[in-house]
Amino acid sequence: MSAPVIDVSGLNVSFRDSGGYRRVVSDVEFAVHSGECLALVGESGSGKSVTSRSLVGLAGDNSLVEADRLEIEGADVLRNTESQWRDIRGSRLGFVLQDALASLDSLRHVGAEVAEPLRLHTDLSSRERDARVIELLRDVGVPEPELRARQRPFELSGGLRQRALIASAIAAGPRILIADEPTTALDATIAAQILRLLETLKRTSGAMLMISHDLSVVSRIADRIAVMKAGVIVEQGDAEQVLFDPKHDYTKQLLAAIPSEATRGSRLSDTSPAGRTSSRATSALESRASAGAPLIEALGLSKTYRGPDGRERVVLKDMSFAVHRGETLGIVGESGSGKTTAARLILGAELPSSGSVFLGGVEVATLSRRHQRELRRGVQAVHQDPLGSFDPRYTVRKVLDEALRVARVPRGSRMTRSFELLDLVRLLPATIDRRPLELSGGQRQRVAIARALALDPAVIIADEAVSALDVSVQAQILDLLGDVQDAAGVALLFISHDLGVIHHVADRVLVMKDGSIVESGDVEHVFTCPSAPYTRTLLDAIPHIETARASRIGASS
Amino acid sequence: MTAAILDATPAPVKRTLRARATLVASVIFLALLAVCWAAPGFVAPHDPLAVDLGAVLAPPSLAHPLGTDDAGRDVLSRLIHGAGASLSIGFGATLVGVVGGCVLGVIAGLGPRLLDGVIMRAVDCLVAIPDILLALIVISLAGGGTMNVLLAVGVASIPGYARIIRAQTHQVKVAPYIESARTMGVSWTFVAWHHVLPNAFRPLVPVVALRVGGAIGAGAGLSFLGLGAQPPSAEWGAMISSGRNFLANDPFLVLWPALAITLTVLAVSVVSVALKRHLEGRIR
Amino acid sequence: MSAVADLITKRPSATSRILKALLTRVASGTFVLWGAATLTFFALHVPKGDPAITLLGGAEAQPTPEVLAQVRAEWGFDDPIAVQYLLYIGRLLRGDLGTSYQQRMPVVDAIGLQIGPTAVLAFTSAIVAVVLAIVISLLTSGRGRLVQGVTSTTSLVLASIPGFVLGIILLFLFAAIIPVFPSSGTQGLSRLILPALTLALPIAASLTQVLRAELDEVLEQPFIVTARTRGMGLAAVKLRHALRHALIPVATMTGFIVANLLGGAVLVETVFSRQGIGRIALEAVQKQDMPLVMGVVLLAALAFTVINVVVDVVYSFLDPRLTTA
Amino acid sequence: ASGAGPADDRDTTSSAVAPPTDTSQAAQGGTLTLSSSQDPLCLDGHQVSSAALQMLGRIVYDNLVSLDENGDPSPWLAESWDVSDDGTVYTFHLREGVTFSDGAPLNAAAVVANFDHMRDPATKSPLAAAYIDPIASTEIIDDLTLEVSLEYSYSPFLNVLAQSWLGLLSPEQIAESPDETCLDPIGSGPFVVDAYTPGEGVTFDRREDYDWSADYLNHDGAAYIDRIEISFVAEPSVRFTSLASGEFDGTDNVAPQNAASVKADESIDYFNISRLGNPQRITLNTSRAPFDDVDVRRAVAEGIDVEGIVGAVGFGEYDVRHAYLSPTTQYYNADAESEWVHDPEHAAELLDDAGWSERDADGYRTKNGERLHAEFPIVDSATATALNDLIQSQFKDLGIEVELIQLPQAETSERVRAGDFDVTTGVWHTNTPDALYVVYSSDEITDDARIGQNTSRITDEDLDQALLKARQTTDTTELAQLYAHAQERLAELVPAIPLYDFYTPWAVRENVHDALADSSHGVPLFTIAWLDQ
Ligand SMILES: Nc1ncnc2c1ncn2[C@@H]1O[C@H](COP(=O)(O)OP(=O)(O)OP(=O)(O)O)[C@@H](O)[C@H]1O
Ligand SMILES: Nc1ncnc2c1ncn2[C@@H]1O[C@H](COP(=O)(O)OP(=O)(O)OP(=O)(O)O)[C@@H](O)[C@H]1O
Ligand SMILES: [Mg+2]
Ligand SMILES: [Mg+2]
Repeated sequence: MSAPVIDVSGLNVSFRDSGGYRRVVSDVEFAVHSGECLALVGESGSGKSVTSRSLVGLAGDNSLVEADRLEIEGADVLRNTESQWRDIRGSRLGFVLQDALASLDSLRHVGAEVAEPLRLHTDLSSRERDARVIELLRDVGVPEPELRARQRPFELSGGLRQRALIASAIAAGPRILIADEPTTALDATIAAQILRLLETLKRTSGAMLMISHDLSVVSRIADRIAVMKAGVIVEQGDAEQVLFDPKHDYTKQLLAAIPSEATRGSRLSDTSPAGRTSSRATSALESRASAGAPLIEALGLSKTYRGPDGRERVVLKDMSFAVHRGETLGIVGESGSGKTTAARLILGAELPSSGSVFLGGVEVATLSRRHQRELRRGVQAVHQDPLGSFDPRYTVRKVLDEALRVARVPRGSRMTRSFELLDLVRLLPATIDRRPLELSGGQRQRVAIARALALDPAVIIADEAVSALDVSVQAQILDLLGDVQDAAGVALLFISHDLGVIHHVADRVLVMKDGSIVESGDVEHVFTCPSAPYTRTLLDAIPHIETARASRIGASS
Repeated sequence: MTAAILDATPAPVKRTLRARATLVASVIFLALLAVCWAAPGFVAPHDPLAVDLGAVLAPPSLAHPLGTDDAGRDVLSRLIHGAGASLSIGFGATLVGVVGGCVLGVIAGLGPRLLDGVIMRAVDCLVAIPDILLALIVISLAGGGTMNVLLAVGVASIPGYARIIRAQTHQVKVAPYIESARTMGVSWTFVAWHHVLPNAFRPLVPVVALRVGGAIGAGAGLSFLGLGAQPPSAEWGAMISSGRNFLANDPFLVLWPALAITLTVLAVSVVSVALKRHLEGRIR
Repeated sequence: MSAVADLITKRPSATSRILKALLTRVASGTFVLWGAATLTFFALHVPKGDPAITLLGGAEAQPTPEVLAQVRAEWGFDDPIAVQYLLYIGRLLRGDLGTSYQQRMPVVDAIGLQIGPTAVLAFTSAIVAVVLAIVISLLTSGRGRLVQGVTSTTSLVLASIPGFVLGIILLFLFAAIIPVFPSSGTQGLSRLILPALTLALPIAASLTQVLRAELDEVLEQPFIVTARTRGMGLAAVKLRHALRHALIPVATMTGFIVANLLGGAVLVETVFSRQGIGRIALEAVQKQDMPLVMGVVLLAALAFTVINVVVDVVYSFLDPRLTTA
Repeated sequence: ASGAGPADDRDTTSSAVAPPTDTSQAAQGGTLTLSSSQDPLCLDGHQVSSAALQMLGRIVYDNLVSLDENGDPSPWLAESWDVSDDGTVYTFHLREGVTFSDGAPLNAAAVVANFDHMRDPATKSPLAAAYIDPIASTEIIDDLTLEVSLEYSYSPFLNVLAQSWLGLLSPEQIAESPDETCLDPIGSGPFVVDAYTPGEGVTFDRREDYDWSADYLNHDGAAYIDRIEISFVAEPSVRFTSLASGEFDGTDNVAPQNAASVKADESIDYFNISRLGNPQRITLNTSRAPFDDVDVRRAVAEGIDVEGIVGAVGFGEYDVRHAYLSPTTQYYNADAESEWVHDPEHAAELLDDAGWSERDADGYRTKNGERLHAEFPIVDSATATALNDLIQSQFKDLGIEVELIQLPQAETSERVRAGDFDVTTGVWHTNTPDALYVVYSSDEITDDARIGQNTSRITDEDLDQALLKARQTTDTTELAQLYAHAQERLAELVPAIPLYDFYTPWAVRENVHDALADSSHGVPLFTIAWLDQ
């Protein structure tokens, strides 16, 4: 094997804090050889980005980087001066930053951004640069590159932006490409395209270091995988071995936490079930629905928005569905397909342009305001962004108290009930006096669930409730929702763009595209033999470790 | 225009010991001023109005640590008594502005669209007139004097406050936590009172604090123009104004009150910046 | 890829949209002017004694009865306020702002005589303030703590000194103790320096505070780091990428700057015995020269409105998202 | 430092500087730069009452009459005049060959046009019209002879004609472009307006063919100085520093606190002229309580420390004056002044006797439970002086509460005119003893029809008689008697408490020679001034 192009050992990175130095990367060692792709995986905050940024000398102003060895293409870069770094960056090392959507200067033309490394590292004339930019954009699969080059980032979709970013990273022909979470911010279908692009690049260019929190994503292109946890590489080896024969417990946990078809009905995390059955009052909604009517029924829902330019845009077209007691209905569809809009119509946060919402068989619009509120209390929501859904001034106690007040729980017993709810969502009682800002993402989502449960809902609408979370935390929340459903018998309307998640939780599924339902039915049926072509595209885009193995074996044999 | 000044705080620098010392010094200074405000007679060595025709423009001495002014009055005592006027104007005017601005801003922000339009158009018209002209007009109507300066500065700041508060109310009104409270079934009045208003006001606290300094400066400016404090009462701006005639004879007649104003505004700024950091540290 | 298709839909021609926006601004600007005029008119015409006497009331005045009668008739002081208002608006529509009581010339001329020096002063100060703020922010952002500490302390102090106090201190230092600059008057560059600095420094300080904070924040943005991963130096990144982003929020401070310049002019012109709108405004208010006060108010409102329209244009130039989105 | 002016010798009662006898050294040319405290906002003396016009008017305009260095009327554009025995008809014989700077000749018609312009209501004259109000008719006898008939004998007539505000404008300008007289007036004076920017300054160029300066100046031909540049600088301290630094050749209205430094400066000549007319005074409103009681007024007059006040506000530059006419004015009566006493104890007795014998918790006197309270409306201004505060403090020592009410200038004047005040300060400068009539005759009390200067609202038969008679007689001995009596009567009535002579000190640098104090106003006169070349 040739000498590694990236050779790191004993890498320590610390950040200066108020107190002193806080180490976030410890004794990391890895090497990337020409022609291979090393994937760095691990949950959020484990130090992946910091490690990769140390390789270009941009770990941060307040950072302290130490290493036994830090070599790029055989040259020691540890004690590089700023101007030496400038020579390396962009020309020998291309870097695609984690935040793809914000990594292009929104005020400049895309072309100018892509051309920047050319301007800095080559002596092409501006005409030549323009030509090269178009070429690069075409290479990374940007359609109509001449037009795109003259647009600004916000006029481009996320996928196009990611491509432009990659084009800019490889513009000056670096032999090494580092891509930090290149697919995270993207739709499944778009993400799949980007992965394919990276695969081609891996074949054509030199070495690649890819970073992701998602093992299934990297399974497709990584030759070797290093798993990081809390700043330390806990396991490193051939992709095959790490994926299918993980040695370290943490790797096993990570693999188990990926929700998918295979995990249906099983627990994703190693937490024990929150088995306590809460004494739940029957909501107004449920007592109404006792006649056998569905808890929620949407009939011909449409929603039109008037854009700022005055044009009307139909974002939801004639949507009908029903949610029954105790079941989980999943809604999937790419971004902007109207999923959230549907949820907001059900919740009454928005009035439908046409069509009607029935709760427990009663058309809500026909009721008085007070009765509407009464009935709606049976439908509660858990949103993607739990932080935004709490009044920033409120402590957990006040958050729950408000909900319990709405639920008419007498003042005296609210305290006890609050602690019960916290226990139910597996939060420590001490959490009650913290503010949302002082909680982690997973904890916040639990508070949101507890708040929803405080109102004894018959239905919980979870709109991308787990999308912002780490796989492992996501696993815990999914488990929790399952437990709650078992214990309290609530129905779930589960909205997600992640088919794996839907496959894991849902009984029935609706597939949406451009505001309409393109397919619906039993989740097994829809996901195994999809009838709509769009569903098939969606399914194809899901990264599967199993398929990866198949293709890898196919390729290697 | 005002929303921008709200953010006029320097980049968060780690709170160093020095920064804390500045804060402590500022708080102590303001506390001293507050004492001067509450009980000037207790602190001041002399009656600020006691004219001594025999000691006009006397240099500093044991009896008069900062000397005397052109009517033979003790400058230090006048400075001490002047604190009250300056602080009353600063805080009073801000209060007038905030209360007026809140009433208008909240009505516009939460009220019906039509009312919103009417109020905001009127506010637009007022915003277009520079504060000082507005204050001058108020004073030309009401006459001089501390109280009227307070009113003038306060009234002149109402349109600005009304704008920020309305904007803030609008912003909070569409916050996800408002929608989530609404969908939970919390009544609109409860939401308005318990969520919208407090959250709309909260980020304004440091801004308002910062504006107190501006109001002190504005009040002093009006007094400087001779439109402010009622003579012979001591007020810093008025002291600068009359001291200015003696800039060539005795520059300290101007420099002392100038220093007093500057230090006060500075202390207010330091405290409000600290307040802002503190609040931001807790909430986003 | 429907989402992508959405984003690329044809948009109406940019110029027609800008034109439309501009027209709306002009219309609302006109409304603001009318509103400001009306509000001040009624505020100033609260009955307070005999305006005829006010008008003739110099300290040494001793007008004869004929003169008083003439003045009352000529100015319509005996008409009901509503009639006076309608007449005023009517004249306003014809571009006639009336005649100054004190200056005995058309308000338009009186203002015309004074506007030059104030405009020069305000313009110079604005440029100085903005340039100072940009240069200092660029030099100090992302720097060591000492540099940041010194600049933020200085800017805090400067932003805290009321303008007239700063003016008097500068006047005392430079005109009396170290007489480098002439201390009064309007003509010539040397007489502009101190007043312009007096106006500019506090504004520059406030701007610096905002701009520095913005720059520091922008410098943390992923696209800046990305630019640096391409091999761009810090200085180049600040200039080519960060500055424009940081200037966008600063543009919203224009109102604050304009108000400060106009308000500051009253004090600065008084301190430095400079000719200008601020001075005559103050004098007009003190002598209850209504037509002149109204004229100055209208001028200020006009300046404010026009500058805001200009800023809107600059703004959409700085931030193309506003015009295209 | 001063050599030329009488400021060295403050006992002098001359209001003017006598013209030099030897002018052989006078050099032609140069530009004189001045700072001036006040901008009249309009250079047409007929249209304004601003004091700034006193100096500016002398530069552009000529008058019919001048006062000589002794204060007596002497020829200027009128070579001579005859007065009828009853004092009601004045016949003026005009100088020949005088032209305005637009070429219009000075003749009887031109003077008539000027009188008409002053009196035309459209001119809105706040001052000049009132000064010549007694004119009943004018008659042009021939080109250079004018007969003016008065409604009654009006002794101050010639003095008044010498005042700057009554300078003569070109009749052509009056007829053709009356709108331009403010910014670009055309007179017949030694200089012509080059450019005037209100608020900023005014420049004048020498008129080469000028040859008709006032007789008492003993000067033939044009002025020596080529150009005068005046900047308006309101700040006294700025005027002082810029004079000291040599930025300007001269300034008017030197503030008393700077006088010592100015005098100490070898390179500056300082002039402090006691002006004609009434001294600076505290006026008491005699038309309402508490100062409707003459004993209360007398108590104040005897009780307050005038010396102390004047010393503090004047920094030793002002002379205390206990008289109702300044000593430089004709018919000043020194006897009336000598009887003035400062006796706080007697003052207290007077107040006790007047019923203000009780004291309240704050130490103020009361009568029937009511506090001895006085309202003092003052002007809010950026250059406040200590005078008001000192007055308040002195009254307080007597047990009288003075409430300072700060108002915009216009409103303060309005209240004073309307009699809605108790205490005010004031001064009336005019170049005749008729100042007493203007300020203390009951005819001069403001009413709906007119504005008068009798702010104390004193109404006294005896006084009115004396002042009116004095107006209507031309007999000098009778005049002396009448004015002496009036001054004595005023000392009894105490409608006001005189403080000090009215000064407007000015200063020029030593390169400026023969800048005289104007004989009517005491302000600098540059007609024969010259600069070191
Ligand atoms: N500039 C910085 N200053 C202080 N701490 C930092 C800085 N950058 C990163 N950290 C800390 O270093 C740790 C590792 O961060 P890093 O960004 O490498 O995580 P990551 O593995 O990339 O996570 P993610 O998947 O969320 O991107 C975190 O605890 C983070 O808070
Ligand atoms: N208040 C609104 N005004 C105008 N357009 C809106 C509004 N809310 C949503 N839309 C538009 O409606 C469409 C559907 O939005 P919606 O949020 O329902 O999509 P989604 O399926 O939830 O997407 P995502 O997965 O990104 O959350 C989008 O194109 C969105 O831009
Ligand atoms: Mg990362
Ligand atoms: Mg959504």
